[in-house]
Amino acid sequence: MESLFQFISENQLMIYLVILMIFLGVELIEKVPSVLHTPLMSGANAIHGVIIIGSIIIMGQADNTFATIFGFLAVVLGTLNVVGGFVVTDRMLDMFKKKK
Amino acid sequence: MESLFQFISENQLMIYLVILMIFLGVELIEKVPSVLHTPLMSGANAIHGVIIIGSIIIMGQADNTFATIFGFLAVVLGTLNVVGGFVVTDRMLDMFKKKK
Amino acid sequence: MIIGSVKETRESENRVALSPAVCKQFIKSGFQCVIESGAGAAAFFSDAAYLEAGASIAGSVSEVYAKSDVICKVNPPSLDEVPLFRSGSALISFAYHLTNRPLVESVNARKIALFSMDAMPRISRAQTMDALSSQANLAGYKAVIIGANESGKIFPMLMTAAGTITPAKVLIFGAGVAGLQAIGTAKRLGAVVEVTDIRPETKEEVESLGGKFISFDTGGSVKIEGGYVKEAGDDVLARQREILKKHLAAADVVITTALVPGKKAPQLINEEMVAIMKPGSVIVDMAVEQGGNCCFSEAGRTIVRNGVKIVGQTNLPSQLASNASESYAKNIYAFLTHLATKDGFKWDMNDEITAGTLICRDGNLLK
Amino acid sequence: MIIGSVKETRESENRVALSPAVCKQFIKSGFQCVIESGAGAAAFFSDAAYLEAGASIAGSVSEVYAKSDVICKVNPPSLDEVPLFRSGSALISFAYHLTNRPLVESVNARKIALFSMDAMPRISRAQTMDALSSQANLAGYKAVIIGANESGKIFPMLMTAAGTITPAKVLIFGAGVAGLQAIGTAKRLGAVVEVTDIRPETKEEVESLGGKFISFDTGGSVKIEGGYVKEAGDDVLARQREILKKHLAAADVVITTALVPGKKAPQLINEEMVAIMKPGSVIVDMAVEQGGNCCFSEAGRTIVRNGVKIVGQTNLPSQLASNASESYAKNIYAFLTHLATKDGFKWDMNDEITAGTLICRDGNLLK
Amino acid sequence: MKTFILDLIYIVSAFAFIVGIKMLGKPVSAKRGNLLAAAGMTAAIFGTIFLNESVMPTNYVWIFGALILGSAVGYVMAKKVQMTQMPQMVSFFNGMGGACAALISIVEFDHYIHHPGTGSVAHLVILLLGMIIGAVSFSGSMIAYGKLEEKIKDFRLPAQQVVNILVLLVIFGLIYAFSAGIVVNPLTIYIILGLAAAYGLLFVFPIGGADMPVVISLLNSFTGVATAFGGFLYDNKVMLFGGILVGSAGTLLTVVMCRAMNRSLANVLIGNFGGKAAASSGRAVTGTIKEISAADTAALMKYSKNVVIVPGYGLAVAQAQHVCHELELSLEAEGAQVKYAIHPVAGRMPGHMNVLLAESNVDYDKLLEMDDINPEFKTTDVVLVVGANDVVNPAAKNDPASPIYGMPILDVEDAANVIVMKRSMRAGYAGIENELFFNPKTRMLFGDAKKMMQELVNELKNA
Amino acid sequence: MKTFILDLIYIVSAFAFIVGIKMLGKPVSAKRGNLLAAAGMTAAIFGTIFLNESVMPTNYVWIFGALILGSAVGYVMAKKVQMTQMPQMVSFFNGMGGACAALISIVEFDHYIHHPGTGSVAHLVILLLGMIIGAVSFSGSMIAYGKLEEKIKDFRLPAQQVVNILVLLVIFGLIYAFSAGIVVNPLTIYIILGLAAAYGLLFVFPIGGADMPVVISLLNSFTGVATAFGGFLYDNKVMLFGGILVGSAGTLLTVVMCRAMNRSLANVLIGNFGGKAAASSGRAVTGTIKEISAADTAALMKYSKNVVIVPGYGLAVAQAQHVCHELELSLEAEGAQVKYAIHPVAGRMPGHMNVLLAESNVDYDKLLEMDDINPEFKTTDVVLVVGANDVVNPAAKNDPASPIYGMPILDVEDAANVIVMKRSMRAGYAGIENELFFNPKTRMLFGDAKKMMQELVNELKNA
Ligand SMILES: NC(=O)c1ccc[n+]([C@@H]2O[C@H](COP(=O)([O-])OP(=O)(O)OC[C@H]3O[C@@H](n4cnc5c(N)ncnc54)[C@H](OP(=O)(O)O)[C@@H]3O)[C@@H](O)[C@H]2O)c1
Ligand SMILES: NC(=O)c1ccc[n+]([C@@H]2O[C@H](COP(=O)([O-])OP(=O)(O)OC[C@H]3O[C@@H](n4cnc5c(N)ncnc54)[C@H](OP(=O)(O)O)[C@@H]3O)[C@@H](O)[C@H]2O)c1
Ligand SMILES: NC(=O)c1ccc[n+]([C@@H]2O[C@H](COP(=O)([O-])OP(=O)(O)OC[C@H]3O[C@@H](n4cnc5c(N)ncnc54)[C@H](O)[C@@H]3O)[C@@H](O)[C@H]2O)c1
Ligand SMILES: NC(=O)c1ccc[n+]([C@@H]2O[C@H](COP(=O)([O-])OP(=O)(O)OC[C@H]3O[C@@H](n4cnc5c(N)ncnc54)[C@H](O)[C@@H]3O)[C@@H](O)[C@H]2O)c1
Repeated sequence: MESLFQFISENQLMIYLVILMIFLGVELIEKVPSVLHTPLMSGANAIHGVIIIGSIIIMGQADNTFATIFGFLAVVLGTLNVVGGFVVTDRMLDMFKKKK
Repeated sequence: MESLFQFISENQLMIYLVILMIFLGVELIEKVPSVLHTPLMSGANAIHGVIIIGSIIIMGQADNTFATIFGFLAVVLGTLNVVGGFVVTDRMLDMFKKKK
Repeated sequence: MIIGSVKETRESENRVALSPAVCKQFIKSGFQCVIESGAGAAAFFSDAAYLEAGASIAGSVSEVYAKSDVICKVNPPSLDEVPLFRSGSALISFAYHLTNRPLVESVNARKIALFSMDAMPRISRAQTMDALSSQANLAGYKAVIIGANESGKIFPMLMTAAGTITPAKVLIFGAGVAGLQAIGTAKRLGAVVEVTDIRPETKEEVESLGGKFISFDTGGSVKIEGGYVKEAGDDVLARQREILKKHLAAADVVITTALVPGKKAPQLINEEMVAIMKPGSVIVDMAVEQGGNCCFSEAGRTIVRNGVKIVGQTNLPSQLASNASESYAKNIYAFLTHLATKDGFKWDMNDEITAGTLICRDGNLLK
Repeated sequence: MIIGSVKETRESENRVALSPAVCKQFIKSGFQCVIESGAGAAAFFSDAAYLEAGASIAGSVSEVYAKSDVICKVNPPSLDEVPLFRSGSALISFAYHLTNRPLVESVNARKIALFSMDAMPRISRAQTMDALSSQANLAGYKAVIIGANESGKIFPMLMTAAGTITPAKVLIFGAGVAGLQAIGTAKRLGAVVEVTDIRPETKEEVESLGGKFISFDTGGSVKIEGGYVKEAGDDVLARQREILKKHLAAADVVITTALVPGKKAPQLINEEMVAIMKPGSVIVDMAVEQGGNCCFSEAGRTIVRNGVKIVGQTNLPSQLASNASESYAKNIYAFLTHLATKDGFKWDMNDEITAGTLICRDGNLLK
Repeated sequence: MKTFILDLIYIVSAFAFIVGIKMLGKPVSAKRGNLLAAAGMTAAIFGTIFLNESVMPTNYVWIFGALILGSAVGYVMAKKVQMTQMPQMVSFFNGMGGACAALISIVEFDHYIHHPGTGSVAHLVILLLGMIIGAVSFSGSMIAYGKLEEKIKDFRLPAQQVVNILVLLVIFGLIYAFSAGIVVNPLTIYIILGLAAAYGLLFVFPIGGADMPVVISLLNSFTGVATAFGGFLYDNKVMLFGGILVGSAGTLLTVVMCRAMNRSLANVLIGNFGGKAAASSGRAVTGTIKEISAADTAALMKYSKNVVIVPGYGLAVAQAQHVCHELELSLEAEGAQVKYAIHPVAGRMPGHMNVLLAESNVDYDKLLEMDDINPEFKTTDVVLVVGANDVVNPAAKNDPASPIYGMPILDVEDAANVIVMKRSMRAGYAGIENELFFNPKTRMLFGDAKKMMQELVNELKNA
Repeated sequence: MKTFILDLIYIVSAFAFIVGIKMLGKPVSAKRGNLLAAAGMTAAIFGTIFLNESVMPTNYVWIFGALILGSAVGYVMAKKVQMTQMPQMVSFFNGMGGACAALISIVEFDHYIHHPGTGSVAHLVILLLGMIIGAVSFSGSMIAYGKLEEKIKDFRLPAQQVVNILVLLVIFGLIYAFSAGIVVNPLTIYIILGLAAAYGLLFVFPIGGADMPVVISLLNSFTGVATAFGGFLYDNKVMLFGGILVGSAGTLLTVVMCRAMNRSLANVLIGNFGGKAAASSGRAVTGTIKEISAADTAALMKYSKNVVIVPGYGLAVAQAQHVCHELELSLEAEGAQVKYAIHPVAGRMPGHMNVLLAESNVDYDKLLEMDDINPEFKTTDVVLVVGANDVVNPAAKNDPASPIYGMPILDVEDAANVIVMKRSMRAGYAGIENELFFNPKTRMLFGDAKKMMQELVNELKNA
C-alpha cells in the first residue's frame, strides 16, 4: 500500500499525463464520422510506429552482433510500419478529394 | 538560449502537461452550444476558486498577524468564489430541467 | 335593431347575405334577424337552420322590407325593389355606386341610407369587412377549377407506363387577391404557373406563392395609388402584350384578373394573341364584367375562337355559394357591428369606414 | 403494315386512337399510318400535325378501312361499321367482349382479328399497353375536378379575415387506379380524404398517398383474385354501408370507383344513405357505366336528390382528350409493336399478351 | 504517507474538474458536471486542511471560521440573486477569486522578504505575475459588476489605448527592475499592485454593457491563470491544473463568445473593444432590442413544453414552409407541443399561410385561428414569430393613431418568451414600427427565415 | 544542449501527433493531418539519429541501411496495394510495429541479462509487458492479414475460451515467477514470447472475416500500448505519448467501431466474438449482401458529383418525400448534381412518384423519365434506390421465367455505386427476389426510408 502511494507520488506528473492523454485521445475520437474509421485507424497505426525511435536507439547503441542484427531488424520493421502506414493512409484519404 | 533549453528540459513534463491541458480545454469547449456559455463560464469561475487551496496553506502556515489577517481574508474570498460560484451555476442550470 | 335579408333576385345568384351562423351571432349581440323564406336555399341554408339560430322567417319579401331597420343583401336591389324598402331604413350591399347612378338616386329618393360594400376602404381594421377580398379570393380558386375542368389536359406532371404527361402551363394576369389565390390553387394542382402584373411589389408576392413572375420594364407611365393601379399608359400595355406573346403561345390555361379600379379592364389579350395560342387552350376571363382582359370575352358565355375556349363566366363566387355566403355574412357582421349597436346606427361620420361606405342618407347624396 | 385510325363515332367522344407523335414513332419503325381527316380534331390534333408526322390523311372512313391492315380505335365500332372493314384485317380497341357478344360475332363473321384492349392481362411487361390503367388514371383526376367544380365549397382550409373556411371532406370508394389518383388529386387541392376499399392491401396504398383509410372487418366472404375483387358477399357490403354512414354524413364530395370485374358495380350508397348526406354535397359516380355505386346514378346525367348532386358523367377520359389520346396511342404503340413487326402480325399464341387479348381470328371465336 | 494520499486526492480532484467542465458542455449533463466539480473541490479543500503537512492544526479555528463565513455569505448571495442578475454575480465571485490570488501573493511576498534567499528569481516573477493578474481580475470584475448593476456608467479617457499601454509598460518595467534587483524597496510591489488594479479599471471602464459577458469570461480566464501561477508557486498540482484548465477553457470560451457576437479577441485585448461595440449595437432607433442566437433559441425551445409558431409574409417570401414543418417535427420529437397561430390576414392573400403550410403537409389540426389561440398564449413558453410583423403589432390595440389600429392581433406578448425571426428591423406591409420588438420579453433572431429555421433545426440536434 | 534540442523536437512531434489525429477526424483536414503526423515522425526520427547521445555514429550505416530498406519496401507495398486490400495492409504494418516492439524488448532484455542490476523489477516487468503485447499484436495482425487475404480460414478450438484464458494465465504466471526471482533461467522469456505469439494466433483465429476491422483496430491500440511501454523504458516522451495516444484513441475507435456494428468490446476481449458475429451476419438467403451505414452513405454521396435518386413505393409508404427533397438540397449544397429517376410504374398508381415529389416541391426539371436517365447511369457516381424494388430488378432483363420479364427497368447497375434503402430483404409487388441486392456494386442501407433519409441528411452535415 505504502509503496503504491509512493509510486503514485513519485510518478505524479506521469500519471497526470497518462490520464490527460487518455482523455484527450477519447475526446479526439468521439465525434469521428464512421467513414473515417479506417483511415483514422491506419493513421494511428502509423503513429505508433514511433516505436522506431526505440529501435534506432538500440541500433545506435549496438555493440554486439546480437544487438546489431536484432536492432537492424527492428529498425526495418519500424520503418515499414511508419512509411507504409502513412502512405497507405494518404492513399485512403484520396477518396475525400472533391471530385470537381 | 542555453538556459531556456535547460528550463524546457527540466520542466519537460510540466510543459507537456500545460500544452496537453490547453489542448484538452480547447477540445472540451469547442462544441459547446451557446446557451451553455454563461453557465460554463460560471462553472469555470467556481473551479478556479481552487486558489483557495493556496489561501488555506497560507492561513495554515500563518505565524504572524499580517499573515493571519491576510490569510483569513484570502480564505474568505476564496470560499466566496467557490461556494458562490457553484451555487450560482447550479441555479443557472435549473433552466435545463425538462419541464415535463 | 332588426336586420333583414332576402333572397337574391339576380339571375343565377346562389349567395345570401346572412348565414344562420351569423344570424346567431347577431342575435347574441342583441339584434333581431328576419329572413325571407328560402333566402338561403341556393346556398344550402335551410329555413330550419335560420329558425334554429333564432331568426324569424318571413313569408314574403315585402314582409322583410317592412320589418327591417337594415336590409343586408349581396347584390344591389333592382329598381323595382326599391319602393319596397321602408323609408328611413338602411341597405348594405355591393352597390357599385359609381357605375350605378340610377339606382343610387332612386334609393336616395326614398331616403334610404345606402352602405356600399365595394366602397370599403382597404385599411387594416376594415379587413374583416372587406367583402371584395373575401369574394375575390373564392373567385380566384374557382377560376382555376373552371380552367382545369375546361382544359383537355391535366395540370400535374405524371410519368406513367403510357408515357409522361407534362405539367400544364397556367398563365395568370394580375396578382391581386384573386390572382394570388389562383396561383396558389394552380400550383397545388401541379401546374407550372407564370404571372404578370404591373405593380412592382407583386413580384415578391407571386414568388412567395411559388409562381414565376414575368418581369418587364413597366417604365414610368404606371401610376400606383394605395396599392391599386391608378393608370397604366397604352405604351406599357403594348410592351406587356409583346412580352406575353411567347408565354401565351405556351400556355394551356390563362386566367385573367387584371383590373384598374374605376376603369374598364385593360385589354391584354387581343385577336392576334389569341391566334398564336394553342388550340385546346382555355382562357378564364375574370375581368369580364369590367369589359374583360381578352378582346373576345363575353360575359356569361363560353366561346371558342381559333380552338381557344374563352370562358366569360360572371359571378364566380356564387358558384361557391356556401363558402361565399358564409364569408360575406361574416363581413356584414363585422361591418354592421362596427356601424351600429343593437339600438341603432352610430352615424359616426368621422370614422373612415362609415364615411367611406355611406353613399347616401336621409335624401342626401354623399358620393 | 398499314395502321389506320378513324374518327370515333361514339357520342361526345373526343379521343382518338393514334396521336401524331405515335404515328411518327410507328413510321420510324417502318409502319405506315392512315388517318381519317379530322379524326384528331376533338383532341386538338390537326390533320397537318399527322401529315407532318408522316402519316397520310384519308378523306373518308371507308378509305381508311380499305387501306389498313390493322385499325386502331378507342371504342368498339358500331355494328353498322363492321361491314366497312376489310376481311382479314385486324382491329384493336376496347371491345368489352364479354358484354358485347353481338359485335364480337359480327366482327368474327367478317374474319376480322379482334384484339380487345380491356382484356389486356395485368402483368408487369404489359403495363405499357394497359389502356384501362392509363384511362382510369386520368378519369380519377377528372372526377375530382368535376367534384370540385360542382361543389359549393372549396377544398382547402383557409383562414381569412372573413372567417375560417374548413377543408372539404372527400370520400372515395375504391382504391384502384382511378381511386388512388383521385386521392392524390383531392389531397393536392387540400381536401381531407377518406377512402374505403375491401382489398386489404389498399390500406397501405391509400396511406402512401396521404389518405385516411376507413378500416372495417371485411370478414371472410371477400374473394380476391389477381389483385381484383372477385366477389364480395352481401353481408360485407351491408356492414360496409353501415360503417360508411357517418362518413357520408360528413362528406362534401364523394367519388365512387368501386368495381368488381365482370360484375355489376356494388351498390354502396342506397337511398337511405343519400338521405343522410348534407344538402349541397356531390357524388361523382365513376362506376355509373357498370350500374353505379349509388342507387340514383344515371349515366350521362346529373341529378339532384335530397339536395345532393349525383353526377353520372360517363367517359371521363374523353374530357381530357389530349392527354387521354396521347396515352392511349402510346399503349397502342407498345401493344402493336409487341404483336407485330412492320411486315405483319406474329400470331404468337404462346405469348400471354397475344393470347389474352385476341378475341377472334379467321372466323374462330377464341373467347 | 499523508502527502501521498493528498496527492491522490489532488489527482482525483483535477480530473473531477476536467470531467466536470466536459459535462458542463452538454445540457443534459451540465448540472451533474457542476456537482462533480464541486465535489472535487470539496475533496481538495478538506484534503489540504487535514493532510497538508504545513497546515498547523492551531490555525484550524481561523481556517474553519473563514470557510464558514465565506460559505454562508456566498451561499446566501448566490441563492438570493435574481435570474437576470446572474452575470454580475459571476463577475463578483470572479473578482473574489482574483483578490484571493493577489492576497496570497502579498503574503508570500511578505514571507519572501522576511526569509530572503528562499525563492529563486523565477519564483519571484511568478509570484508577481500571479499578483498582477489577480489584481487586474479583481478590479476589472468589480467594474464589470458595477456596470451590469447599472451603478457605473461607461467612461473613456481621451487616449484610452495609449494610457492602457503605458500603464502596462510601467507595470512590466517595475517587475523587471524589481526582479533584476535594480529596485529593491519592497514597497514597490504595492505600487505594482496598485497599478495592476488601476489597469483593471482602465481596461473594463470603456467597454459597453452589452459586451460585459465577454469581458467577464476573459477576466475569468485571467483568474484561472493567476490560480495556475499559485499552483506553480506551491508546486500544487490541483491548483495548477484547475488554473490552466480554466485559463485555457476560459480563453477559448471568450473567443467563442466573441465569435458569436462578431468581435475579435484582439479588439478586446487592446481595449478598443467598447468603441466598436457601441457603434455596432446601435441598431434600434427607439428603445433597445435584444438579439438572440439560433443556438440559444433552439435550446430555449427544446426545454419548452408549449411552442407556438406565428407565420407571416416573411415565411412565404423565404419559402420556409418546408423547413418550418421540419422544425415542428423536431420540436415534437423533443416532447414539446407545437401549434401554429394563423392570423386571418397574415401574408398577402386570404389563406396565404394555409396554402403554404398545407404544401409542406402541416396537419390541419395544428393550425389555430386567432380567436382560438389568443387565450392560449398565456400558457405558452415560447412564441416563434416567423416573418410576421403587422399581425403581432400591439399598436393595433394601443395606438389609435396607427393605421392598423383596430385590427385584431395575435397576443404573443402574453407568452413567456417571444422570439421574432426576420431579416432586419424593417417594417411590414403597414410600414410602421413594431413595439413588440422592444418588449423585454422579446428577442430578435435576425436572418432569412429559411436559413434561420434550418439553423434552428440543426441546433436542436446539438442543444 | 543536444538533448535539450531533442527534447524540444520530441515535444513538437508529440503535438504533431495529437493535432494530426484530431485532423484525421474530419474529412476536410484528414489528409493534412496525416501529413502533419508524418512530419512529426520524420522530425523525431532524424532528431533521435543525430541528437541522441547514446546513438553511436559508427552505427549510422546500419541505421540508414535499415531505414532505406524499410522505407523502400513499405512505400512500394503501400503504393501497390489495391484499394480493396487496404485493411489487410494496415494489419500487416501494424504487425511490423508489434514485432519491432517485441524485438526491442528482446534486445533490452539481453542487455539486462548481461548487465545485471541496471534495471529495477518495475523496469523488467515493463519490458516483459512490452514484449508480450508486441508479440500478440504481431502474430494477431498476421493472422488478420491472412484472413483478409483469404489465405487463412476461420478456425476454432473446441474450448477456445478456456484455452485462451489458460494461455494468458500461464504467461502472467511466468512473468510473476520471473520478476519475483522464482524462475531465473533467461530462456524463460523466449517461452513467454512464444506463448504471447500463440495467444495472438488463438485470439484472432476464430473471429470471422467480417469482424476483422474491429480486431485490427484493437491490435493497433495494443501496439500503441507496447510503444508506450517502450517509451517508459527509455524515458522517451515522444514514444510514450505517441503510444498512449494511439492506445487510448485506438481503444475508443475500437469501441466506436463495435458500436457501429452492434457488438460489445467485452465480446472481443473474451474471444467469444466470432461466434456471434457469424450468426448475426447471415441475413442473405442466396449470395451475400453488403450492408452500409448511413454515415458511410452520406460520405460517399458527399464526395460524388452525380447522384441519382430512384424513388419507389417504399418512399410513398414511408411518406419520405419531404426529407428526400431535403436530402437533395443538402447534396446540392455540397456541389453534387442530383436527379430523380422516375420509373413509369414505380409506386402503386400511375404518376405516384410525381404526386409525392411535387408535394415536397421537387423541381419538375429534376425528374427524369426512365428512357432519359438510363443512358446517364454510366456516368453516375451513386444511385440511391429508396424503397424501390421491382423497377430496378434485373430479372426483368435476364430471367425469362420471371413474372416481370420484359418490363423495362432502370439500369442502376451501370452506376459506380448502388445504395438500396429498404427495411428488409423482402420482395416488392411482384413478390420476387432481386439479384441487384447481391450485385458487388450494391450496398444495402436497411431501415425505414423516412428515418434513414433523415439520418443521411444529418450525417451529411457531419461527414
Ligand atoms: N392576407 C391578406 O389577405 C392581405 C392582403 C393584403 C395585405 N395584407 C397585409 O399584410 C400584412 C400581413 O402581415 P404579416 O405579419 O404577415 O406580414 P408583414 O407585416 O408584411 O411583415 C412581414 C415581415 O416579414 C419579414 N420578412 C420578409 N422576408 C423575409 C425573409 N425572407 N425572411 C425572414 N423575414 C422576412 C419582413 O421583415 P424584414 O424585411 O426585416 O425581414 C417583414 O417585416 C398585414 O398588414 C395585412 O393587412 C394582407
Ligand atoms: N405504378 C403503377 O401504376 C402500378 C400499379 C400497380 C402495381 N404496380 C407495380 O408496383 C411495383 C412498383 O415497383 P416499386 O419498385 O416502386 O415498388 P416495389 O417493387 O413494390 O418495392 C417497394 C419496396 O419498398 C420497400 N419499402 C416498403 N415500405 C418501406 C419503407 N417504409 N421504407 C423503406 N422501404 C420500404 C419494400 O421493401 P421492404 O419491405 O424490405 O422495406 C419493397 O421491396 C411494380 O412491380 C409495378 O408493376 C405499379
Ligand atoms: N390591406 C387590405 O386590407 C387589403 C385587402 C385586400 C387587398 N389589398 C390590396 O389591394 C390591392 C389590389 O387588390 P385587388 O385584388 O382588389 O386588385 P384588383 O382586383 O383591383 O386588380 C387585380 C390586379 O390586376 C393588376 N393589374 C392592373 N393592370 C394590369 C396589367 N396591365 N397587367 C397585369 N396586371 C394588371 C393589379 O395590379 C392587381 O394586382 C393589392 O395591393 C392588395 O394587396 C389590401
Ligand atoms: N401490375 C399491373 O400491371 C397493374 C396495373 C394497374 C392495376 N393493377 C392492379 O389491378 C387491381 C385493380 O385495379 P383497377 O383500378 O382496375 O380496379 P377496378 O377498377 O376493377 O376496381 C376499383 C376498385 O374498387 C374496389 N372495390 C370493389 N368492391 C368494393 C367495395 N365493395 N367497396 C370498396 N371498394 C371496392 C376494388 O378493390 C378496386 O380497388 C389493383 O390491384 C391494381 O393494383 C395492376
